[in-house]
Amino acid sequence: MSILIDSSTRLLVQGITGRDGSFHTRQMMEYGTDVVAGVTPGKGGQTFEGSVPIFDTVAQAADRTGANASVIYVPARFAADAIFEAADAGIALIVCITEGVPVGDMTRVLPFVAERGVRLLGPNCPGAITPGVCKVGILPGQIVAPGNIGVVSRSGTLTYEVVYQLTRAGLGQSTCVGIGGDPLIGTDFVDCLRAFEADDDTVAVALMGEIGGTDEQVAAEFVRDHMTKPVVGYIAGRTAPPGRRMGHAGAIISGSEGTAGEKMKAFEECGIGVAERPADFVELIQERI
Amino acid sequence: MSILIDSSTRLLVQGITGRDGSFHTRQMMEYGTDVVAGVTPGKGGQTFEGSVPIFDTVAQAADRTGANASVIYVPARFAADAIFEAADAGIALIVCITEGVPVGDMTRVLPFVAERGVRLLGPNCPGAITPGVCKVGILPGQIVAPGNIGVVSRSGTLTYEVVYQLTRAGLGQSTCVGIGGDPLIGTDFVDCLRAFEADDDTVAVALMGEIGGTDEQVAAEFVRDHMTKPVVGYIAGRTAPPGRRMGHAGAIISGSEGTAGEKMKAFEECGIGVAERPADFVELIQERI
Amino acid sequence: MNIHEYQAKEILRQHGIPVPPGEIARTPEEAERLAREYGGMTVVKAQVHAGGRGKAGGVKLAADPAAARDAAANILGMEIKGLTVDRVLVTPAVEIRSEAYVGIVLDRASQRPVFMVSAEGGVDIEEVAVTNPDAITRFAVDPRYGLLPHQSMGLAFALYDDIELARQASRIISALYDAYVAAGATLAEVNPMIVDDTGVVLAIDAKMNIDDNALFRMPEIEAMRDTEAEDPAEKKAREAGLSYIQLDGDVGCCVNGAGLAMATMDLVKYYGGSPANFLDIGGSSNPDKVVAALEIITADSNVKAILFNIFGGITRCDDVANGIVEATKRIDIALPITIRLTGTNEREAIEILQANGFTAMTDMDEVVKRGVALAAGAAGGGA
Amino acid sequence: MNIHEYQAKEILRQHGIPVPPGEIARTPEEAERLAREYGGMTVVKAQVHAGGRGKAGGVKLAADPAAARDAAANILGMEIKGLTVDRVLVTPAVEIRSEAYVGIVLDRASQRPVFMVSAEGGVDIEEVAVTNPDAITRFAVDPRYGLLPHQSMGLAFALYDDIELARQASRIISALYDAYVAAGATLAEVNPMIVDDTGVVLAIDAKMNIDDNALFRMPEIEAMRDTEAEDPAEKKAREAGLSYIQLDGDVGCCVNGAGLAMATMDLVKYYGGSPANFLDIGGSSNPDKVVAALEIITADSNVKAILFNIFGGITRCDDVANGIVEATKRIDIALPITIRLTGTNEREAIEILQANGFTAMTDMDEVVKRGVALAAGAAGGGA
Repeated sequence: MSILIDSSTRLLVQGITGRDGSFHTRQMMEYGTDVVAGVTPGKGGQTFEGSVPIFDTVAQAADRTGANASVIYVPARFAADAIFEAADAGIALIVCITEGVPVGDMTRVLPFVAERGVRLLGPNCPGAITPGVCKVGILPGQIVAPGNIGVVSRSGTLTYEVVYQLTRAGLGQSTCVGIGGDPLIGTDFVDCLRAFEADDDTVAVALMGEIGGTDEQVAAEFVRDHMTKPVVGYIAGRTAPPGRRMGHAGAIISGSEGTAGEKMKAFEECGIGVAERPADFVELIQERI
Repeated sequence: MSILIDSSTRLLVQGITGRDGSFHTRQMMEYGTDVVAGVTPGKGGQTFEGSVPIFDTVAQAADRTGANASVIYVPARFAADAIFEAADAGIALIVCITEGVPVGDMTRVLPFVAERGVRLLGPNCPGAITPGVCKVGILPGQIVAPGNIGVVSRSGTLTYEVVYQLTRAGLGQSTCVGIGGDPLIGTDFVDCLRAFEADDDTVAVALMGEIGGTDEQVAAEFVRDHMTKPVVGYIAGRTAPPGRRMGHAGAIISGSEGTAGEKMKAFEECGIGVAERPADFVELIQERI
Repeated sequence: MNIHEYQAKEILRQHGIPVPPGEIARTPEEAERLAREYGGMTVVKAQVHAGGRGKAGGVKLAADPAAARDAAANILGMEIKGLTVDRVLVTPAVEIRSEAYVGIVLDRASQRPVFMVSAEGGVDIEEVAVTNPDAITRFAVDPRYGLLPHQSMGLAFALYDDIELARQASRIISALYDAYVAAGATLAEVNPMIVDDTGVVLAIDAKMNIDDNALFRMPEIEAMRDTEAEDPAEKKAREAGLSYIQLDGDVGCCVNGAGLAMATMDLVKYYGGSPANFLDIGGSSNPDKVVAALEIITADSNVKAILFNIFGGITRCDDVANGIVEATKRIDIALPITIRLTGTNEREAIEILQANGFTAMTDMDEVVKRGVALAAGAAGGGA
Repeated sequence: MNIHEYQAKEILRQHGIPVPPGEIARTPEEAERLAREYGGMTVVKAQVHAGGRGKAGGVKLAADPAAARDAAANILGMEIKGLTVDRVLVTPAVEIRSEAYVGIVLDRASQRPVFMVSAEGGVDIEEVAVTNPDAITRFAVDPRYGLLPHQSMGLAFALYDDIELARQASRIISALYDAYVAAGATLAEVNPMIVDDTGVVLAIDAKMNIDDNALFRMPEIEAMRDTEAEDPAEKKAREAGLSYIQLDGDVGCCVNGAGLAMATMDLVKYYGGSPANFLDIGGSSNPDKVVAALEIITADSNVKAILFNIFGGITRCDDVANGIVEATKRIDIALPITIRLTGTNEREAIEILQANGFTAMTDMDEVVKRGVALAAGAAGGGA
């Protein structure tokens, strides 16, 4: 029916009383997400919007409410600890929206979550949305529609652009996932592709990559070797100069590695439909399903 | 036929050119142990006793000689790093003889070896001997005899005493293992009991514990729940005063925990024959096999 | 963030790595004075955020103080890869017996810091990686345990057979890892690490890149930022909380989100145009950011048309619209502006823009086509 | 190794834990002077390696300098659990609003350092563990990651609901972990950690045990060793590389190996005797150690007979035999000695002993029976 999040997702919000946290929690609640708890140290005992209990620690929140997913809106300097805390409390899915987390912190966070079998999405990601069912993060609910196209992307607004075009063309989505633009992230393309391949309600996948690193190449090989469902891909940054960080910490061409050209070549070689423009997704997917 | 070590053991000696290392390497070679390599940084390219090649690093030694076990005789301040190095090089069994390793070092070493599935014996242990086949460590070869009694102990010379008496009474040993007297050790009683239970050539086990900690109680429960072979046990230190460290860093009664009395009670309750004196082992084992 | 060689060396010194002395000169006279203080041969090295300084003539050996002054006079003001040299490092020359490479870099694939060492030092390691990959020994550090002593010793033995040299190199490698972690670096490199004529191992060139996201922990490293070396437009963007990179095209782009910004640039190219910049106004809806963005874009004299591509999510389209109106009131913009807004508060935004004489569209391809055409002079301005 | 409260507090201070001031006085006059310096109420506390100081009268509140002098005069020279008090800590008294317990100890079962915290502070935590175990919150630290911020905060919330108090406590808990690791401790305890009348969280008593094996890394902590407080015989044993603990029996035991030494003591008891000591001469064969061991044993006036139990492995029996012969030449031993030697070079050892008028046996039970009998006066001396 979807990947990562569904109607059984019981969401906890870390940083629920902050500016971003409170805004997006309202949005998620309006969308129908089952927000069961919030965490802000020192505000334990209060409630958010009169209904969501707030706790001092994630352990207390998980213990009292049975939360099984957490979304993190705390400032960058506290984000790594927020992930550690959620993983320590046994939360199975952690979505870190926060941008600007030091990569040194992530080198310690990633083995920690891996040891516990916890799925981390992000950091610096827009989260995930299963249209009509559950929204975790900041993806705008009004542009998505239920359907059977899986969407996975390293970007935020570029994802909105593509999803918007898919929706207008009548191509609804099973789940849309933003994996984040940082060099070190918890869930990568392959994790999402594997999940979409196993998801009964996904028939094709739209993948938006960008310059930097080799995740798209690895994803292409995974598609070639392990996927039966069609995948259409796009790479942002073919006009980006080498050695410069294009906004996302991970979007940087190092030497000759990570260019859009080599990534699109890998797509082609591995049987992924290559979208030259975001607008190409609709036609390329329609041809394949 | 034995546990931990046998005729397929290809031994590497870390600290082979030191005073203790060279002495005991000669003893092990005389006993017939297949010593395939030595490691002393800066002496790579030399040989020990004209036949054993010496390397600068364990990685080189393992790579060139196929060593599958290592014994460590380096000074205490370098011992933890020696264990890390052997585990990093993929050595499957590491025996650390060195006494005086800081427990803080061991809190980092133990997860490191566990992550790699490496078996660590010690530190501060006499090693293991499979009579007539292979000796790794410092247990004196002349007091053991081939047979089918498994011996496991936290002590050194007390083990010699018991093994000596067993041998004189015609009770040969499958393998004798000294797990070491430190509070934090790699291989514990339960690991050895499980191996003896699975070993076709072991018919009974002699276990020598001492005051401090709760390893003997845990071992007793393991015997009750998982062992079919008879076990006879002894606890040293019933006259030891509480709060004082009796030589071994681990031999200390803390509050009311770790007394000889409670350990012997656990033995009795779990069906382990209780030796009042080292000399009792012979009769108690003979009654049970 | 890049820091200069002399700054990287200062960090390495603080971590106990043996580095020859050295000081910065901003004039030939200062260089002469420093060379006199050190005595003997010195090296005068351009301090600039660019590789290939040696090939560009930015590193010179000076036999005496007068030669150091001449070398500095020659190097100061020099342009290396588009950057003007405003300072040189003066350091005593060292007899070099052998050169090695030692570097540590964040590796995305293993998600760990990875050491690379090579006995072939003093050259471009990326070239060695291509021409002679076996000459490089790699090791990924497990950040849970840090760099263990035997691991740094193993790397050192890959460089030197001699135990004394290996021990010195091992200490440098360990200290380099400590410096890398403490500074929040994504790259730390000693190239070359040398053995001098007395058998001492020394770091004689150093490079570090710092993770911008880690700078909040280290004000002393943030203070090393060379704002003089920074492009003024990029500096202004950074201070306004924008992400901006100048390119050499003529279509000024103003987009929310890095991925969409790159996709917009790519689409400009796709439709035959040439993007003047990457500019991400981020997720916030602050009109001041729009004003700053327009100021930066219009300051680039190459720009012939300005193109907005906004997909409202967190960013509210009406805020961006207000920002555009506000900016055109504050600054005099002679360039044509074409605007696409979709998403949150799209309708309000279009009303605001129309009330102020702008036209706006909702399709990305349409706006990019129009922006390219405007820059090419084929259509009138939008304002 | 145990260190005193004032020494532990100094370590905690170095790690940024708020601890009230305090200094050591060895005379009542010094205590009076310190109390005058601090002004107001002071506390005078015996510094001695024993628990239960309060109950024993070793901690006194003093209203003024004269009272501090009287308190010190009272406490100095006092015996607490067999140890003489030779110094007191003088520290300003603090208004206490609430008391908590914070401790970290090496846990053998989890193989990790384990925190224990309880809002019931100022009392014996082992008692709380028995009477009200739910009042204690435990947490095992993963040494690969260290104590993470949320973990210390979680422990702090177990003590205080108030966020300001929790933040202060969290900082103390983090710093206590750092101190524990840096000092190579096996136990570090703040009991009580208090909230004073101004809402400040303070450590007003502290205890640390240091891993002897880690002392080589920290000469500054080794220097804290209170050799005056140490039993002279145990000090001498430590300096000679022996492991010795004095008991109150009359059979002096000299054994190689800790396990065999305990087994020998146990066997003395089994045969109706009473061991005078634990003594492990270790794995070495140095005759000097045997001499030192005999000097220590004979200095204990309770000892009526001396019993050697040596199982040669690394230890060579002939070396021990030589040591016994050597020792009896150097010092005049009036006590009967009975000897058992087995293992490496057993035959040579027995020849050496017989040539010097000793008898020796090879069975452990036999030698212990004889030692017990000798101490009981039922048999003649062995020498």
